[in-house]
Amino acid sequence: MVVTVCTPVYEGPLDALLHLVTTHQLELYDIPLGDVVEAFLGEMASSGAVDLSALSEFLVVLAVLVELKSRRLLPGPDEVETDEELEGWEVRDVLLARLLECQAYGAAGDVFAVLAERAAASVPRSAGIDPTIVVDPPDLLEGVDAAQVAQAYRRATAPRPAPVIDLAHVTVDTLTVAEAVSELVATLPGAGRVSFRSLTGHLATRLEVIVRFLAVLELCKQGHVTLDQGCTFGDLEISWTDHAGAGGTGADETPDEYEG
Amino acid sequence: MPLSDHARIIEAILTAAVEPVSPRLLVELLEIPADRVDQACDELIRSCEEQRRGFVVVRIAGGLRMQTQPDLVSYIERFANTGVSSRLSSAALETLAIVAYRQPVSRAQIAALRGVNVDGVVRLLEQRGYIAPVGRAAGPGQPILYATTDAFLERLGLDRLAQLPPVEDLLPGPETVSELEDRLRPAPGE
Amino acid sequence: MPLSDHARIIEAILTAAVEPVSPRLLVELLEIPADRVDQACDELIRSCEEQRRGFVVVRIAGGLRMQTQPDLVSYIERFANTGVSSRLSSAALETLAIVAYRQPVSRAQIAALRGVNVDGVVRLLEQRGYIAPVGRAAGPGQPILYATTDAFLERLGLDRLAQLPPVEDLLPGPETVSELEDRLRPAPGE
Repeated sequence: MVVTVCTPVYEGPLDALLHLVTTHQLELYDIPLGDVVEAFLGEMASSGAVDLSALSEFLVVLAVLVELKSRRLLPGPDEVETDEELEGWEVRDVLLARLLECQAYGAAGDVFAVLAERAAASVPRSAGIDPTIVVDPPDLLEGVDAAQVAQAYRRATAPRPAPVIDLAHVTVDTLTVAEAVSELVATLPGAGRVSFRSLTGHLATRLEVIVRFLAVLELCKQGHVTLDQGCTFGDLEISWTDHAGAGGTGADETPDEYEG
Repeated sequence: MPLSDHARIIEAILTAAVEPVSPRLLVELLEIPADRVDQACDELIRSCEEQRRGFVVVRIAGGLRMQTQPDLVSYIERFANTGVSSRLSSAALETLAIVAYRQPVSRAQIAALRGVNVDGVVRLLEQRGYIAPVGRAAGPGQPILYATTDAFLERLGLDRLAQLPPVEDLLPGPETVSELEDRLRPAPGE
Repeated sequence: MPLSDHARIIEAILTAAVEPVSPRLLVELLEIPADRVDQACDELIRSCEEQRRGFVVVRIAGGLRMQTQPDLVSYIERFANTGVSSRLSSAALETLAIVAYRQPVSRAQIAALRGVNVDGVVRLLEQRGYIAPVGRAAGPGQPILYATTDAFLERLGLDRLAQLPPVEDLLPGPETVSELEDRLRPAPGE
């Protein structure tokens, strides 16, 4: 599998890209690595099976590219201008501080080990309240019977309830999604491209519109319609695609029952 | 007068002990003859009295034990009751129920079921003698396994665990189900 | 010198206690002001030393505890037949140190410092009860934040976190610092 990438400054096989970059014929700054990854993922997806050798080769190439690019982004020792050198030292200072902090925690771990060992030389009193006293702390189980214990067990092991939404205040529309689906199946075939707005313009409540929308999505999921939206928040164009179903109403063409 | 070496070793052992310690074991541990152990014990008992310690060392069947001063029992009682309401919280009861039905069970297993840390509750139940450690699980960390005690059965008036109601009987009754249904159904007329 | 009334009541309570007893609880039980409780505790701690008792009274994890004299550990080990309590690995200790000094801290923050995945270590420390989740960070993903627990203090024999050595004292010496600096500097000619 030859992976080809397409970027603003380069189009071609991936390994050739690496060669061009390492021989300074291409400026790595100008190549968005995200595009390269997406191109590869696209190839993977279209080729179906996972090609492990291509995948590992890609990872190696990309790792090299990432390293090269990050080196270019962080001022390195090879091309030094005063500002860049200073910046480089700042980066190293941060790294040094982190290393020192790590060593300090390592030393703290050693201190902890000593403290823990010292503490372990002493055994805490654990006998508790003398059995002879039989202090009568109020019997916590007073008034509790076996049935209550069983109830408690059920409570404890019951699947934790999902938050309950009380729907008592909601006026449920008479039309269900399943009914809306059958309504659309009756009207859409032969109607050509229908805009969602025109389809729902006569409806009074938002809930009714939503029910139609869910019905359209359901039909789309089942492959009976295609949806097309020009732009974000643009109107939705619905086209019936079931050529066989254009005239027929046979049971085999009827969309699956909506189970939602 | 400060304690002698032998007396303070015995006191240390009694501090760590949960059960009475037999004089024979003390002879073995201190590697001194029985009569010297006896002397050291006498010294220790006397010292606690003279020093007006908060505890006493007593000879009881089976050996020596360190226990709280009898005249301070009222404080111990109050201590035993602090911060504990006189009834089991529902959290504690649920934990106890899990131990009853799933025993032997580890703290981590209870916590996984209840979804919260149960250390405090388990300690309370153990202190009250309703549950007790019965061993360790084989898995990583070898967690302590807990089971209910005879005291638990007694309090519930049960003879044996098998008398606990089977939990399958506890599925919600029909009235609960229809109540749930009602809440999902729109009110008539709306 | 015999114990004062307050000191012996506290000693009695510690004899019956199974975990550190907070001074606040003692104030409540003895019905005396906090400073008098403090005095009585000091008296008790001193008395155990002077009398060469077999136990010591220590301030630990914010409370008071009665425990065996550390120098008698060999007898206690033989008595309790306890091996060395399981040691923590250096990775676990270092992670514990990061949590102790930087708490509350997320797993990702610990991992960034240690430079490796720390999920397993964090889970182990949480299982042992040395660290516990204390909340969530505000940032993206709202990672769980961890802090050390009282069990951690008890394991280390500390009364409070402030007793840990300041992290500045643990920084490596100047020669180590310059060595590290050298390793970060690019080799000449590169």
